[in-house]
Amino acid sequence: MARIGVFVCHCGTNIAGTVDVKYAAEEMSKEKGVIISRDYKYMCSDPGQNIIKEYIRLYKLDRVVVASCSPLLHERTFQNTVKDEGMNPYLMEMANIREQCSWVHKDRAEATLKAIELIKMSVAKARMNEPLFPKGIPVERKALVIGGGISGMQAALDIAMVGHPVLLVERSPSIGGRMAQFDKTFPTLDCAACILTPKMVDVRSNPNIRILSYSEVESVEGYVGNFEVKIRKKARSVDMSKCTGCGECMQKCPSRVESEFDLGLGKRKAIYIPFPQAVPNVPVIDRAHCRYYTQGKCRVCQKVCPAEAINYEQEDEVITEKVGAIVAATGFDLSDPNDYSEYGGGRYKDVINGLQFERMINASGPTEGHLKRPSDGKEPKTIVFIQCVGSRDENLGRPYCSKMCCMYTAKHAILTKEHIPDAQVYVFYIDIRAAGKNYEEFVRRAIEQYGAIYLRGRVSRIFEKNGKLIVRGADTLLRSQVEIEADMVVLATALVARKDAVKVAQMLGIPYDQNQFFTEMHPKLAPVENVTSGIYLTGACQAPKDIPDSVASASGASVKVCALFASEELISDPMTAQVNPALCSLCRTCVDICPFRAIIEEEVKRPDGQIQRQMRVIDGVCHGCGACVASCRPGALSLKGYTDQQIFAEIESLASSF
Amino acid sequence: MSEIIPEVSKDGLLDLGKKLFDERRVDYFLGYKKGTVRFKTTPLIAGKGEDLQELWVEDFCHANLSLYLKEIKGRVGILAKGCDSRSLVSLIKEGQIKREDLYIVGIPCAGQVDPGKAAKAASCEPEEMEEISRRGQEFVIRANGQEKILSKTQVLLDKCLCCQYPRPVIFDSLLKGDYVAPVLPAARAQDDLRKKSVSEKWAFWSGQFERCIRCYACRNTCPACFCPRCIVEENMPQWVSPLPAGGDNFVFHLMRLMHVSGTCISCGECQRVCPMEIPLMKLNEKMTDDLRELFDFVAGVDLEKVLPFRTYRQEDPQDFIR
Amino acid sequence: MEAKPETEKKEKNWEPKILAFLCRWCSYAGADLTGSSRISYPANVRILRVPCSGRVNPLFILKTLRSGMDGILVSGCHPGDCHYTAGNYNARRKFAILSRLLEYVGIDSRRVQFSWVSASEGDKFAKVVSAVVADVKALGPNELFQLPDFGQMTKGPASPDP
Amino acid sequence: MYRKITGEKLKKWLIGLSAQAEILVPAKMNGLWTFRLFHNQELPRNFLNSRIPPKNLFFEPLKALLGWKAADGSFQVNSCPAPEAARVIFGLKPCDARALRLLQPVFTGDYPDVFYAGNLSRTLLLGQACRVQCQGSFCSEVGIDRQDSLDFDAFFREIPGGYLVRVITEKGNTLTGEKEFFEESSAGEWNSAKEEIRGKNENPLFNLEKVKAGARERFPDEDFWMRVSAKCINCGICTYLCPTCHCFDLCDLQRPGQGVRLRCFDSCAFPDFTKMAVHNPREEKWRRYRQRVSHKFNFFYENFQTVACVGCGRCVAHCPVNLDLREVLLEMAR
Repeated sequence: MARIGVFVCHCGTNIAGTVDVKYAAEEMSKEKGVIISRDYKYMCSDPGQNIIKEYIRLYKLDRVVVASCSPLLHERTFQNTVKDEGMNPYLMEMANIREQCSWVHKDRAEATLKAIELIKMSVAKARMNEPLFPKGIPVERKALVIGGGISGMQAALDIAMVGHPVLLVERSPSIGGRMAQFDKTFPTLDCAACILTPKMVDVRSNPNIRILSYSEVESVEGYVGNFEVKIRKKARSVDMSKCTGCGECMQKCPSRVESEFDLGLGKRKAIYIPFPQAVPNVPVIDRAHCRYYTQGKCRVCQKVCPAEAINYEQEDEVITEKVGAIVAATGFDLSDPNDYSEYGGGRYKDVINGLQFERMINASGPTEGHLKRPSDGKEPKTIVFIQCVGSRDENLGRPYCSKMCCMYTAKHAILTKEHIPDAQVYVFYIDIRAAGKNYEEFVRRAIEQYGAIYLRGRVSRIFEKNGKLIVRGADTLLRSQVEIEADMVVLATALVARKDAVKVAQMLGIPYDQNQFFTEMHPKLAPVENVTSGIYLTGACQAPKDIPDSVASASGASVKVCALFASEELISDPMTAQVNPALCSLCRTCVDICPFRAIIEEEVKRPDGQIQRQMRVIDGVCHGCGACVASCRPGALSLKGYTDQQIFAEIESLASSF
Repeated sequence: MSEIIPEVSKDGLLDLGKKLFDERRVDYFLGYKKGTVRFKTTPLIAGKGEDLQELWVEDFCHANLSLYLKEIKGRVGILAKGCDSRSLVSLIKEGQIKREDLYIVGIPCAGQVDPGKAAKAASCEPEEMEEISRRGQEFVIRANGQEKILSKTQVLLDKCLCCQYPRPVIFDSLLKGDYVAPVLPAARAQDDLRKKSVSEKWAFWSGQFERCIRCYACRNTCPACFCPRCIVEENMPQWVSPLPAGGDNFVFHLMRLMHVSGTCISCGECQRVCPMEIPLMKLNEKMTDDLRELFDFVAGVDLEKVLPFRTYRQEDPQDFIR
Repeated sequence: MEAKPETEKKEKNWEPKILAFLCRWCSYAGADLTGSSRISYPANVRILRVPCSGRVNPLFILKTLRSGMDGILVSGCHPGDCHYTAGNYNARRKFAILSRLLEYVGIDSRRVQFSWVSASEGDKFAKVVSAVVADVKALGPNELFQLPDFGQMTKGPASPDP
Repeated sequence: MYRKITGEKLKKWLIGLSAQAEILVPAKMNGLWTFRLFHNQELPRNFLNSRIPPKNLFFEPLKALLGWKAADGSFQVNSCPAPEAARVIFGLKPCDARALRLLQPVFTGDYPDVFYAGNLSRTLLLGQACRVQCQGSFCSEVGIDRQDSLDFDAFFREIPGGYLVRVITEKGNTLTGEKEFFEESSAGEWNSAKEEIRGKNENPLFNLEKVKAGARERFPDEDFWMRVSAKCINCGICTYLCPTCHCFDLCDLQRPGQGVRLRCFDSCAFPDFTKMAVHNPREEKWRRYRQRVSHKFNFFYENFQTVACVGCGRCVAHCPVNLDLREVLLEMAR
């Protein structure tokens, strides 16, 4: 039988002004299991807390009910009070007779009756309370960063700086990501490579970071602090330990292939590095195009390699790593320009997208920085930029703004004028969104200093006529039709989620939105966290983000990882769900319903030696929402602190009085 | 590519069953055999080929044999009508059985006869009926030496009148025959109770639940009830009292309904077996219609679609919420 | 001898008994805000704190009705605001079905109500409670699930013909 | 002693009796035959039997046994009074009447049950002979004469236009003695009105003595019980429709200061029926099925020298999976 002490607070006149606290305390002393019941002016004050402590000692209380203000305010206070006396803090219950009683009712009799019943509910619940103990789960202090773009690199560097080992997995042969493809960056116009390359070198030289390039994460099992990931290291056909990066092989390779990095504007060899500053500076053989692999002979690269690093027999290798946290920095793709048949749908060579423009204008790009029409190599004099191609388009089911296009189009306008001073630049826009530090000023410069002509309106059609592109659109400010004879058209295509974003999201347990961008735990207050504990988000995999935003979110995610790694154990809230396997039907509803992937199925050996499948809730991962418990039909799950018994006790205490 | 259906003739059924045992593809075979009382079959649970001798597939294959999969573990060959196959789909989705452990033989069903209903339509006692036979689109009932012609709607189980899945949704082979629904779905009788006032509904159901004797046959015969121990019998904590009193019976039936919601395929076994003849299917049908209307969910027709209470859509209806 | 039948007591000054299940993050905090804003509402409601509306098993509602409560309110975070991301969405599905079933078996849907109240909607909480109390008052006592009258039960055999 | 009465007069007689007693007669409610208060309606001819056995009118499915009150430090228990009000049930069948007699020693033995005894003594049992064999029944095999019985106060046999009555007890004699309604009849007339049961079994299904012996012998044969119970679905239909099953559970309902103790039916078919703190001796289905059959044909016979089955056939007719007790008995008798 429980020994309950009830402590009714006056809160000055806040409660006592409306509730007859003395009467309430007296009434409570008649309740089953209540050993002592008394009132006091300020229960939360030191003397008030001392009364509770003294009574616990004096009456050997094993449950305490404090009737005062909202538990959201003082639950922690009184938990600590009873803890000081050696009582488990979860044996303390509160009754909210201020915010939810004395402050909202005027009639003294009604308020007193309600207060008594609220306290009765808490007493009934307290009787059912059991001591709860926080559990520690071990944390493997090693992080996995998926994606070697600017965001992933920043995250890896930040985590490594604190001293934790990091695995940086990149799908392509080199880290660097989208930023490596850019020429200059807005709004400062400093060269992307100049600021990116040192970072890549930092990553490479950091002893805590292990780069797994040309690799992909295949599966993720486990939970926060204890993930087991399988990573496929794709066969490079080049021995990384031997290759010196001299580049001889690439020079001699006879196969020329369209370069993915240059988006089809230039060529590369079948053995290649995507770009000169690649990290690691070790080439990869593209087996689909290599003569040795396709025709069985050639072996030129092997012959010329002074380090004997070419290994045609190399195979994919799958490695298993244990990590405590995972940062997803998988980036974005560009929408397909062929979405718009009215813009040629890919038929006109001189209609390119913004990233192709970047490559073209980049000094190390396919045209060595010269703007040339892809069709005939001539220098374009009239260039039309069209913004919002594929963004803000309900018809395509893509209502969102890609955020960067306004800025990079302004940058392109400026760069065009710097390269070809007598060129004329037109920009079709819907709205200019330049809400960033020095962004608006940058756009103004493009217009005012560089003379780019901004036309507010949509382009309805592009067609070819006499070797020129006729751009027909509306200028909605002048309310007139415009037709421009252009040499080249640049489409600011939308930033979209990676094609395989859903697959990655499902593997990692990340929810995704209707645009397949990853959803953060809370859009404002937990922007880099994810519902699955131990998995963090950064960069453009969440939504279109520019470089500063990506870097900032990467550092944010890193702090979260480091906070998790701050101790060897993760101390979990004890109010978690638990399974009674004897009642479980293994229907797995809980697994589907749990937003945190906290419930797993495992095999256990019974005393009779038989293997039995059963469900288990992982304490550190469970957030204690109880959705699984409410969905468990046989009642095999219970939520500590909010068990069915406790809730029933509260309901029944009302049924018997009221 | 046209679908190749492995068909089996009625004579071939026995051989198929034996073959399944011989080839060790199944540990059990679930079928029907002739019943010991008129107008009934009884489940046949065969553990070896020889047990199959009495296998019988005619009218009166009422039972939804999938209910035995709660108990019988291992690989099972099973006869399934269209509706029964939907139960199998539900059970697979609920993780209770594995598709690869089943060998499903679909059987044609032109609607199952409800002898009690037929007797009422023929205004006689069930004991007085000597024969129920099909004649074209109608039925002939012989009772007390007289013959009466009844329509399908007067004789078949209510659930069969709105059958939309006469052909099993999953199977390994099909028994030769016509897989057509007995009556067009449009012939489905509307439940007038739905149009009545709340107090009339209460009057109706309190009268019905008052009679419930809590034999739990509705639950035990239900393939969708598969918990190792039902919370109805739980007493720590007690969800509902075991007393056969009106209010508690009410709670019991609503609990049962909430628990089978999404799994229940309206096989109608609960109503068929109810010794007090409580029209339980009215509730199931209402719930089934609500699930379809609210969540676009139909139980037991799709192995892929997530069960309705394991998922949500942001745009789910919420007009009932303040 | 025996206490008077309950119905007699109820006719005079009957006040409905209402139990509210509030999620601790939004609606419970909202109810606290009602208090700190000193907005008053009828005293008929008793509050039971749950971590999330998703914790509210639909069977709790049946249990509460059977326990003789006249009305029930379940309140959680607005869609999209759930602290646990989806608890309210999961709950909403179950309640949608339960609500319709209850109506079908003759329990007026005004007796079991649902609301979304955020932590900043102290005024809304007061309005919701007032509305629920008014609705249940209009419906009258929960005769449907009355606890057995002990006095009557012990008197003698029940008539076979009710 | 034999009497006879016309249908019209029987109705009038019952109307007269309803001034002094509660009259229950067969009537259909929600499509099911049951015994209901007599509302002066025509009495059904060819009535077969009620779905729920009339046992429930003597041993109720839900019954308050006592109530208690605790107010201001005092504690008071109120036992429920034994039922006394006079009652007449017309239309009872020989099988169900036999069942009521079978249960008498159970409820009036070492621990007398005032409610059962009271219900029995306050009720005038008026039987009605069967004319049709009920679905699934095997009454004659367990020694019941469908056209004659001594388990009533008076036994009625339908004849064209009315009934012949065999008066059995003194109470029956007094009540049927009113010349205004009843005429005298004779044993000869009674015997000649005996008719063939429609749909009856041509030959006895089994020999009861062999069944009893088989029940003892088969008890340890686990394979047998597993086999015969394989299709059982653990519902309580057979026990709750049985005129002789009498297992019950006790349940207290409490509120502050008061409470009531109730008795409700329970079923040995339910897995939890024998659940104890750490052990359930009848966890497996076959044990429960064995228990039910053995109780009726073995243990009850040991205790009370009669089998606890009257062959009414309800369990056979209404078993959801047609698990036929007759087949099991037949096999036991082999």
